[in-house]
Amino acid sequence: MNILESGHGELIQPFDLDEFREWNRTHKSRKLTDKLMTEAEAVAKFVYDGCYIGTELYGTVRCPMSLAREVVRQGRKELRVCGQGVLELDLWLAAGIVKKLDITYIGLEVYGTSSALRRAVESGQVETCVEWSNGSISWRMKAAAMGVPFIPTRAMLGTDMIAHSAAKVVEDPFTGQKVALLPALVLDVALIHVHRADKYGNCQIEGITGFAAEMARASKRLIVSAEEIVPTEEIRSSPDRTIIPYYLVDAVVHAPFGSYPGEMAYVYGRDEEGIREWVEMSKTAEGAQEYLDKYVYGLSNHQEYLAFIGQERLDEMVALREKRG
Amino acid sequence: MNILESGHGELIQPFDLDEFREWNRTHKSRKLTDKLMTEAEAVAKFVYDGCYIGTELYGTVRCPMSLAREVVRQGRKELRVCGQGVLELDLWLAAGIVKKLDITYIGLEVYGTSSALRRAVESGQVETCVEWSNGSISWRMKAAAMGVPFIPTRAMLGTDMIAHSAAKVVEDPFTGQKVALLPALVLDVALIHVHRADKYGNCQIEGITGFAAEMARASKRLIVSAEEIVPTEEIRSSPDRTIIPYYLVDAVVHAPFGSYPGEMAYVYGRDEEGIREWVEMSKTAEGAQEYLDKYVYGLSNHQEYLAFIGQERLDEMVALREKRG
Amino acid sequence: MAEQTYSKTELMICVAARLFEDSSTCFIGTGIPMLAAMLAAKTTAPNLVPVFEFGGLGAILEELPRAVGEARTFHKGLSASGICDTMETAQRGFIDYGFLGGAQIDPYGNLNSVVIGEHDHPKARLPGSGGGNDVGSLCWRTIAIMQHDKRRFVSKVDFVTTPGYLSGPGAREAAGLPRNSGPAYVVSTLALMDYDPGTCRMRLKAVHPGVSVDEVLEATGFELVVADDLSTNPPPSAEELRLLREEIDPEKLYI
Amino acid sequence: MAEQTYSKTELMICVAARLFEDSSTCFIGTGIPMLAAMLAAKTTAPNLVPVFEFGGLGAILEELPRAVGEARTFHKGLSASGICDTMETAQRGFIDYGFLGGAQIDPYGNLNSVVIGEHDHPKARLPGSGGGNDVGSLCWRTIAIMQHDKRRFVSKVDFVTTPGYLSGPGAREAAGLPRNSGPAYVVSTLALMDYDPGTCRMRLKAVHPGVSVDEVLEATGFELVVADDLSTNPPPSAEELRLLREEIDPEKLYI
Repeated sequence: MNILESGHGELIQPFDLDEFREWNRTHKSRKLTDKLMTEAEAVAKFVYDGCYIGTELYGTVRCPMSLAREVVRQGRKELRVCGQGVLELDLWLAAGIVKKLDITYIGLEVYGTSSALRRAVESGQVETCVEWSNGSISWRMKAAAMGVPFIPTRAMLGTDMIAHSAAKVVEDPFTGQKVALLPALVLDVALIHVHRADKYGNCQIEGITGFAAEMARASKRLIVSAEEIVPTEEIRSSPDRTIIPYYLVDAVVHAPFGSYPGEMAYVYGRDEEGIREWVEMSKTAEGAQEYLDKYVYGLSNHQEYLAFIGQERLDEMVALREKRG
Repeated sequence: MNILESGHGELIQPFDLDEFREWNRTHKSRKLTDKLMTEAEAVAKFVYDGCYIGTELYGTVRCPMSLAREVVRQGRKELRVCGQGVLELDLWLAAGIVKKLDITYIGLEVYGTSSALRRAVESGQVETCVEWSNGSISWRMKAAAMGVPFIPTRAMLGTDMIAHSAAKVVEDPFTGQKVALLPALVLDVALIHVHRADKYGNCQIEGITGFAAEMARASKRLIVSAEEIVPTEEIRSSPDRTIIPYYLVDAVVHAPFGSYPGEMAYVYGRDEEGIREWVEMSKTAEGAQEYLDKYVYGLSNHQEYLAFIGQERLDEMVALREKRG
Repeated sequence: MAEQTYSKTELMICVAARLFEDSSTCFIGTGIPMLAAMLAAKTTAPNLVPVFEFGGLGAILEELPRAVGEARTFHKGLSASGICDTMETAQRGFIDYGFLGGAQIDPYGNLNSVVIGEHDHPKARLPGSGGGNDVGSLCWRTIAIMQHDKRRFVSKVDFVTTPGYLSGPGAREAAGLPRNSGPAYVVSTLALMDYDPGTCRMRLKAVHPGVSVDEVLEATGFELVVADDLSTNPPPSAEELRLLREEIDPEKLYI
Repeated sequence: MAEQTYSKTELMICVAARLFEDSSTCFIGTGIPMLAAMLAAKTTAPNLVPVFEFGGLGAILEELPRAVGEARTFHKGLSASGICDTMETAQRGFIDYGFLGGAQIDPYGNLNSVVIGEHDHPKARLPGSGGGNDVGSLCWRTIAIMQHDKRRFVSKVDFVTTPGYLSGPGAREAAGLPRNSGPAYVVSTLALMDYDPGTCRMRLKAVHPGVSVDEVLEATGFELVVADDLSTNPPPSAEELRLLREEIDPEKLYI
């Protein structure tokens, strides 16, 4: 199996499977213990300067916005970050707390490119951008979730993506076929927002699961926020709905409207006006700072944030939700 | 990435990813078409002599017994078969229709080893046994399901399993770690029994999913049998319960008690007496033949089989079922 | 029938919508592809199977989705899984078409959405591949939607993010990309392009109503072959416009 | 208290049950491990997390499961997924213990469940690895349950199906198997064995009541080291027997 090409992008987060196994043996209790805490407690306890961190799904869909804001509020810095993002990673970029990026897509979707990303990268504030596709970064987490050092793919090939990633191109030893090998990605911390969880961390998600299953299994620390905290009996009555089992979880945060101004399938729709406010204000560094002052630094927690948004507006979002069936 | 060891077991079913892609492009319609048919029609249409075939989950749990019996009834032969089995593969071995085995486990679990397997292998009737673990065979299907030529694992290493399989041991090019590479497995035909399906083949399963998702995605032809046929609206109201989407499916067979004498979670328990009858009779070739005459050749279809078992006994199995919650 | 006025965007949506093959699986990205898919489903491709990268498949598009993972992408869907399942479905050859965008495209259909300038010291940092590279690598055929001007239609893109035909015939296969896959069309603000099967180079297939061939060539930063059977794209029909304006985007988010 | 009679099987189950560590994750196979797990959960390991290879995790074991995939393996469980997820959970280091069986075991705890004789022309074809190889490779520690006689305790197994310590210290790591993993105990019909940490060879740790050391050595086809602190396994307690007979296996399927 010859190595035909090696990407020269930095492997921002090197990995060691046996070290990951040891971590999972010694740091992840198999016991059912109450992990309920606030955003502030969870971030203080598990998110640290320089850590390699990621969020799921992305910043307008089932996104851990209350946790993302708390990371900014607590002044965590020099984060190494993976993935795609609309609002949450954009906030972090605007707050100047991102040092390195395993980037797939950071933009505002229908509202265009991200000014915060441009400023952060073009100024050199973000030191490194290593390029991956959405599929590739998910497969990198899947490799870690499987407990193997790499996963092959037929994406990435033939383009400049390989060179600016940390992937390698090899010949498949069975057929001679060229494939890209994606190195496993183990995050230091993952933030995932779900529909419901019990206090131990058993989680259920409605609708698409994005890459929640993979990211949860690929992280050393996992902070889950949930729209609803349910009794464990509810989990036990439908064990086939458990996407994230408790032993993967370090903190469970009760965060109703945790994805706002993004959406939560079947629970609330997204707030176009709220999103456009960020789109407009983030066009300049000053505007972005003003937004952060208004919605993050100026409010001490998620409860204050929701009070500031106001129940009336939240109710409107509930009215906008997709209904089942 | 050096190849350190190559198994000398036969790659019973060689694979070609581009050929599999072409197959999926040209033989699997994206259109919603009615695929309802009987066991007899499905087996006549899609199972052929010499094909590489597999069943899920295994012979006492959510197993496609009505399809497995029909394969015997129609006299299919020289099958190349993968996987583990209790009743279903044992029936095939006893009927003398298996030529090659990618074997993981064939036995009677608590009731001991399989006499049918011993006779078939020790007599040379089964020409080849290539050895895999339950994990490995599932990962081989998962590789095909992912559309990649292989998957690494840390199982199989250091044992005689590697040598008698078609796996290879390589050095991971990222860390130097030794891993086994398992070649993708694409089945010609898969048989899977599910709780419910619509007429197009969208399938839902209750409880554990075994390797249904992987096998369904790793097969050129997929025959699904279902306890219940439901309207597509029911699928559309819970798309997150779809384990097997319709475009993977070639035939949908309505088979209530399709897993009997095995069990179906939440629907019916297994028939210990029915299983013990096979355990006893299969101890000799003559007994096995008698069983086949009684339960397979002597009955023309699944409806006759159920009538022969009798509603009273089936009702007893329903009473034995695991209840939710 | 009186002639109707329509916007460039409406025309692009209509031209793109007409490319959808009925009963095909299509990766749909945010924006114009979503509108085009809805229009196609309501006109020529009633059995279209929309696929969204984060897990939605077979949704009934009653309302316009605004993001690739939101609830409308699996509204009354046939399956709601995750991104790995979806991308692997493409990798196995089950996704027929994919829609793509980018800041730059070259004659072979290669797209750039990573940087303008040098990667490590860019003039402009763009959003990144997103699912683009996966879609361009793994779907059978792709359709790019582009603003048509010389800064975007360039002889060489600054960064090959999403593979088109790479350097030409046989290059995709040589790189390990799936056999017989590759770009099919480009829908721009000026015209519809396809690719010459012999050279794999982009070819002008049909101009938009009121656009001359010279205008297109002028706005293209490389030599654009003109197809022998060059035609003009029919303007949006009254029914297409009605569907777009009344049923698909009544809030005028895009049109 | 009057002395109670008990069967060899009941004793094995009790000796195995006492090895369960509370609040640990354990792979449970069909048969004696299931009974032992239930007994442990009702006595010394109330927070035991049973894991079954085809997807059940955290079930409440109210009734004895009869097969590794049946509904009782996820009865009121915390998760019901599939075999890949379960085996990958083990591969990531989340499964503490696994129970194993086989037709033969060697001094390093390697197990054979494939063939007696030559692989391609076997004297006896055995069932195959099943999940055995995965459990022995990927769990942190394993516990084997064996009939104790010379045909089963052999110096060299005919086919290494499930890795023990392979050829001795360092061999697992050299083969690529996970660091610091390997066999912990063997529970046989005669005794409890562990492994010498220096040599990785099997060691007699405690004989069953009424069994002499010589009997054990005589029934072992290789030199069995005797631990300095050799002891005798306590017989089943009245409560253990009551639980086994009344609550765990009232139908006497196994005992």
